[in-house]
Amino acid sequence: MSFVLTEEQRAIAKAASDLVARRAPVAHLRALRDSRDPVGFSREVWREMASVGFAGIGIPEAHGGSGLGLTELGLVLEACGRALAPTPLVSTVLLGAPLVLAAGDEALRARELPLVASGERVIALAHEEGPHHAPTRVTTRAEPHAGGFRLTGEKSFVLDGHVADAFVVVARVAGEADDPRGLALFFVEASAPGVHATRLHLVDSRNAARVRFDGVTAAATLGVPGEAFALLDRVLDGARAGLAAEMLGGADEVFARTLAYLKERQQFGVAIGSFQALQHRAADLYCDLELTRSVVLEALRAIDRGDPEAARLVSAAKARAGTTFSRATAEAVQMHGGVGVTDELDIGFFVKRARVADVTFGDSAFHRDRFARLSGF
Amino acid sequence: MSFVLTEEQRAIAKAASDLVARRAPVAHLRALRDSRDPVGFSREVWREMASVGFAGIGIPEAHGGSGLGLTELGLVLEACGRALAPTPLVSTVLLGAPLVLAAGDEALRARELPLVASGERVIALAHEEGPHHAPTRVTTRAEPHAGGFRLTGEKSFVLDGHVADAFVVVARVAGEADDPRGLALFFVEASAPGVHATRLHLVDSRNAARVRFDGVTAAATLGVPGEAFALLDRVLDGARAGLAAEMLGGADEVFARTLAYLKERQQFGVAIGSFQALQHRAADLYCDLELTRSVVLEALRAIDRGDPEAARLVSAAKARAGTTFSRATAEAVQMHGGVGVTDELDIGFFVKRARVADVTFGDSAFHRDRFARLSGF
Amino acid sequence: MSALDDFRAEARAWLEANCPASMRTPPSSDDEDTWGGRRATFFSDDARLWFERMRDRGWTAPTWPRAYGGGGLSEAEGRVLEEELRRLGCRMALKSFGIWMLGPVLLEAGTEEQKREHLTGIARGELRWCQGYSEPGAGSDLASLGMRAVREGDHYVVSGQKIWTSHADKADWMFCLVRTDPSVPKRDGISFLLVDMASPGISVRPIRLISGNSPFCETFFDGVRVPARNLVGREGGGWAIATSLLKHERAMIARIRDARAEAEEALESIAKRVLGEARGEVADRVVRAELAQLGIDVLANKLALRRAAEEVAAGRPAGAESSMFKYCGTELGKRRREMRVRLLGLSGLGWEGEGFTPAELSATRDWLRSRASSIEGGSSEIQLNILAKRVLGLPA
Amino acid sequence: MSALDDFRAEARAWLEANCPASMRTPPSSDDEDTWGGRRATFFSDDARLWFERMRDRGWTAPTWPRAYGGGGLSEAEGRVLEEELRRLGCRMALKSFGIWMLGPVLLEAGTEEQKREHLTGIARGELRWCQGYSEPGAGSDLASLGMRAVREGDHYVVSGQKIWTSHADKADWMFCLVRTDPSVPKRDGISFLLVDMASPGISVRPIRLISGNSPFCETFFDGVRVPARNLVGREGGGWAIATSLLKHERAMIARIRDARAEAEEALESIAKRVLGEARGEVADRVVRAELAQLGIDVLANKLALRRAAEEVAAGRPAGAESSMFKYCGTELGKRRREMRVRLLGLSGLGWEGEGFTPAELSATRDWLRSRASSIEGGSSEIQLNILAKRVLGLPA
Repeated sequence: MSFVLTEEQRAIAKAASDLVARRAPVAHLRALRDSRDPVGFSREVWREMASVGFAGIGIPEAHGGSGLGLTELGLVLEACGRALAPTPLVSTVLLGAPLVLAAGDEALRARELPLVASGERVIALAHEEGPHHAPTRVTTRAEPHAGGFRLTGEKSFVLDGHVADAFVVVARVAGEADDPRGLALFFVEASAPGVHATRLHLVDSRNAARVRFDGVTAAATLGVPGEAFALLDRVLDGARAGLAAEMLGGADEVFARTLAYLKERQQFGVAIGSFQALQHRAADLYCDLELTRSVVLEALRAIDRGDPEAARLVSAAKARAGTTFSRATAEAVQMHGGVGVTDELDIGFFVKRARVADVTFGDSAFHRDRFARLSGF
Repeated sequence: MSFVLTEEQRAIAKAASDLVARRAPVAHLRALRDSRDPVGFSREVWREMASVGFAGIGIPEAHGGSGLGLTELGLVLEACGRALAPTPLVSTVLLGAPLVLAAGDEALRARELPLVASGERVIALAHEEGPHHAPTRVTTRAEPHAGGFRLTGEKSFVLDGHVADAFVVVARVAGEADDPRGLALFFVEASAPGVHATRLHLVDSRNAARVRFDGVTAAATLGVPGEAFALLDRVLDGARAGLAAEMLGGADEVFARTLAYLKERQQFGVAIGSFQALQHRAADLYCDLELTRSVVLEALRAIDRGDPEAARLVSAAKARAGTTFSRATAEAVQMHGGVGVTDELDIGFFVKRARVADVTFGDSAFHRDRFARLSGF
Repeated sequence: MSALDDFRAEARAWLEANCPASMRTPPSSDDEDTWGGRRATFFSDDARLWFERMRDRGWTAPTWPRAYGGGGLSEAEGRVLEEELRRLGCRMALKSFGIWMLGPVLLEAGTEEQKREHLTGIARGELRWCQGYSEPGAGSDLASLGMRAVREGDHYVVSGQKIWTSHADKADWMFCLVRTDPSVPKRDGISFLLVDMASPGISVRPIRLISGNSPFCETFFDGVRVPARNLVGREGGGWAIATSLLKHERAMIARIRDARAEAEEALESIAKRVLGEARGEVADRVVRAELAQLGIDVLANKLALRRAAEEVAAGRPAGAESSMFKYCGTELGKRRREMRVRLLGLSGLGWEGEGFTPAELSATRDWLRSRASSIEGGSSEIQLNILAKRVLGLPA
Repeated sequence: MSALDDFRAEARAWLEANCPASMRTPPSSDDEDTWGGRRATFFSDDARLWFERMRDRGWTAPTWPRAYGGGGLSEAEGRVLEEELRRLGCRMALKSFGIWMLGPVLLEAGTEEQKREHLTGIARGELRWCQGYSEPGAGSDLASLGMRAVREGDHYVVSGQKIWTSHADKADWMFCLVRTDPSVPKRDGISFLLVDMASPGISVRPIRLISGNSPFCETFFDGVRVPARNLVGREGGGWAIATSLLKHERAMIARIRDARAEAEEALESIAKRVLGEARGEVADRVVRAELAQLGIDVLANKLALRRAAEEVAAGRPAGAESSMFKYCGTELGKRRREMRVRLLGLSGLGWEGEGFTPAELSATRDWLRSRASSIEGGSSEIQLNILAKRVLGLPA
């Protein structure tokens, strides 16, 4: 009965949505945007989330975490998605920490993971180099140097890159761009000489940066150099599924707001929700959402149970989350009419987040292609 | 003012639709189907159409035709499309005759074209070999023999193939399948030894056959052997545009029937055409039809004026005609409800014709691809 | 080991031992189905054997009481049995509108006498039933039906017409909706009646569909006398019975179509065969992307069905979601059938005769037949209306 | 050579000689437009020169009578001039709601006094006008507008609020709809009024859109006194004027968007640049197929527009088809903008600042801005309603 939440899971979902409603509703993101906040999220809110255990999901209890799975993290992400709450959950909890956990040595894990779990540390993944997600398209070079490695290259899209305390950097020790062999992972302190991060101001007001590595000495090597791709893709799948859960939350919320508006807004003497053309579009969108919800939830669970089908389910989930979220926001704008395109209403924030989230870790087209490949056609 | 019909064109359109309404309404096709008519169209009706000049459009007056253009033929095809009237217009007037006219010697033209114009002769094009339209995918071989050529191969889809008096056969004198070079056109009498035609019973109850050529001696060679592709593709474009006009007529008619039903059928105490969800779908389909009509008409005119953009317009027209006709029939079925799927109503005939017509001479996907190529991307 | 595990082991062993090998493959056409009835026919000896063994164990209607010919299983045991049947790929031993639709209604709303008279015959496949709901003037607006039943002493006299009656030409009995009172609001004047198809005054005409012959019929009633004891529920109480029954019908439509689909060649393999392969992938990238989207949507729909089933099993009340599955399932089915003929190109245009394989001809017929799926059992538009109002709470 | 050919030659020669080179390229942003008015600004000296030359020839309003500052051209000459302007790629010398929307209304329904008072100033770009139609409670249901105008002697006193007033913050005058009689059916109590924006009691607040700053404003009226001679048509006769004017607006929206699109890099070339090329074709076949579909639809829409224009020119009455073009044009525009950001991927996510080119930042803003296009000027739903009822004749 994997789809039915346990007592514990229900408690986590409720705690997450209560905390988000209290500390990080959409107005929170709006305020950060309007004040041009240099950090881009609230460290205070993040510490509070950490204090109830959200930053430590996926981190073993021995390292200060809760040892829970992606299914539980998905509930937190869904709640954040409803409010578009900006946090380092994706950059750090879905990417940085799992990579350190899976491939760092004991000393690194013992030092970094408790700091992540307590909300004190942001560890970003520096991976993407082009305008489209291409996991193996890496030209950043890692050259042997003084018993370790020196990294040179530029990363185009690093989530939380300008506020990260450290990076996991994907670089190439061998092969040409697009070769899955020859990739390696390195741990790099943000303060290391030669690290240059430039903040990007994205349409969704969330954090991303362009990061250049100019002959930067890596603090540690994660795993076996040249053989990093399998691990990287597995961790990316967790992030894709987690992001899909966030997107599901966003789609759900923007649909709920649209339904409320359809019931409340009067035109021609009746609520506009009584117009059949809008009813049918809303009902069809409801079905779309329910199907997407089912495949997102299953993808998270499949990863948790180590299902060999997990990657295929993740691509199905990310592809559908992309189209459903985008469609839900398009209908939200159109059904809200004029006010829907004003900045005063929150709808636009969802429109923008849907776009960025679709592109992040592979858009719907990328994942349709990957789904086909993993399905053997 | 090329979109506005001239006096003469209006007269042709009216004559065509009167004749079709009188002699070949949908009931005519139904009767041919139910009686398992061995010919598949009415020779009598065809002679009557020829007597008012429809079989001779495109044939010079010197050869018994009217010398009119594709724009005029499009009007006749559109009228036939409305009634799904089965005639040799596509096989013979759009394909066989233009090929003879363009590449036959004077003797052949003088013998064949007057017979076509008088409705006495069916000349089919034997071209397609596979399950999808692929103009250069020809493996039928033509080997020099006694000063002429001997043809060997099988054609998968020859319109009017089982009732044709003669064939224009596409065969290869050089090169491999898919090479546009090396193709040649031959004139073959249906009675020639080694010609084996097997009628295919298609879903739309229209004529097609599989035709095998077993070392058949060609009666004549059309044009320069090995260099036939440019001519073939040009004539195919005429057929594609003409077929698109037929499809436009079909889409128009099935939409008109649907509108009438929406106004007449009562459910829940009102005409179902008053339901807004159906209204919006109908209005959107109306726009779809109007756009398709515009591009189909322009494609016909572009061919007539020798516009270098003609091929691109033809592909745009055929692609849109395919999707619009298919969509118009799908909505027709759904909006008619239960009766729409009964054989008793005519709607099903349109559904079936839409499918076959889409596949004929390249489906929408084929023409999207061709449009992109011709547009330089 | 729990009692349920015991039951599972026992059921599995029995099925392994008793289901003939040929009954463990999906049927390749509707002709292979077993429907029972007075004029029962069997596609093969295995089909008869499989039917008789299941019938004798009461597993044609597993959760019905033994007293009425059922298997006496609990709901939980019934689910286990279904799982084991699916695991082994067993065909349905008996298809029956009586078991799927009428039985649950009689168990709920029938009198003891009605149950005794009808249920055993249904469960044992001795009588075949059909459903008389739709009328020419009452399609989506079912409640406006007009077939009259006038009480005369201890009989009703029924006159009028039904349409879309599946297998009416082969059925022994019909359960149907009739208008017993035209003077009250339309939903209040409807009654639920059981009619012996052998009664004088009934005539049946099969309906030809755009896909060819069909199981559907028009049924005409001309002064047909029906004993009053064949009224189920109270006079005028038919509408509530009808709507509860429609839910069973929606679920059934989804289930039956799925079984047929399993026998078909996968779209991906058709695509590779017809359009070619490149490095093990469908060579046409555009078609491949469409197949991927379809595959993802089919997967999502399957997971949504499973999620709903798990939630119901966990105690959440089943709601109007059957409308969602009816809608999504039939629309997906149409897409799949459309895609199949598109992939086949010229080979997907055959109607009959030489030049096409049986699978190709089925592709054409199935494609056309699928067009009716979003109309029958409540059109897509009706399902969207239900979702908008009952699930989303949008105003009328 | 006909008189029209003479005119064409003459117009062409004049334009060649008088349109500055920089005015023959499409504008790359809205900031480059010339709008005139008391506080007129010009993007460049060429823009001012071009405006002044066209104004002095009366070609800012070519078909208006010379007496009112127009060019005195016939309809046929006007079309020729438009063709020649398009051939040369000339920018609009003066953008003006006064010319596009108010002028035609005044010419039709204005008094001689009103024409003399306003038309010349409009044609010469001396006064800039804005349109006060929508209100917060009256969007798609425009006729339910509530801004009150109460007659007091030879003035109306106007109170209420307008929204979506383009350039209200820069306009000198507003033409607007007001409710003069709340006691009659809603369409009968509406009047059409001209208001000097300098009148005491008017305040304006710009609206920020999801795409950033916008020309739209909210306009508040608090006891604004408007001379009664500024009523156009009769009191209560505003609705007919309003609907005739809406047609001009729909046509205008389509025209303006088109000009902007010409300055953008073609989608096909973005696709090749970002996704790579193979044998001169877009390497990603799936994207390529989508681009082809979009290209075909844009072409079909363009041909449909041309066909409609030719039919009108041939004497067929212009009908509700403007709704079709408004609907199709804006939906196509949205698809094109969506496709552009999709092609750009991460580069299509920029809002401001470093890391993005100006073209990339425009792509984001244009994409967001395009979302409003299917709402403003009558939403897509309203256009579909109009088509269903007026063109298809479906029942209400």
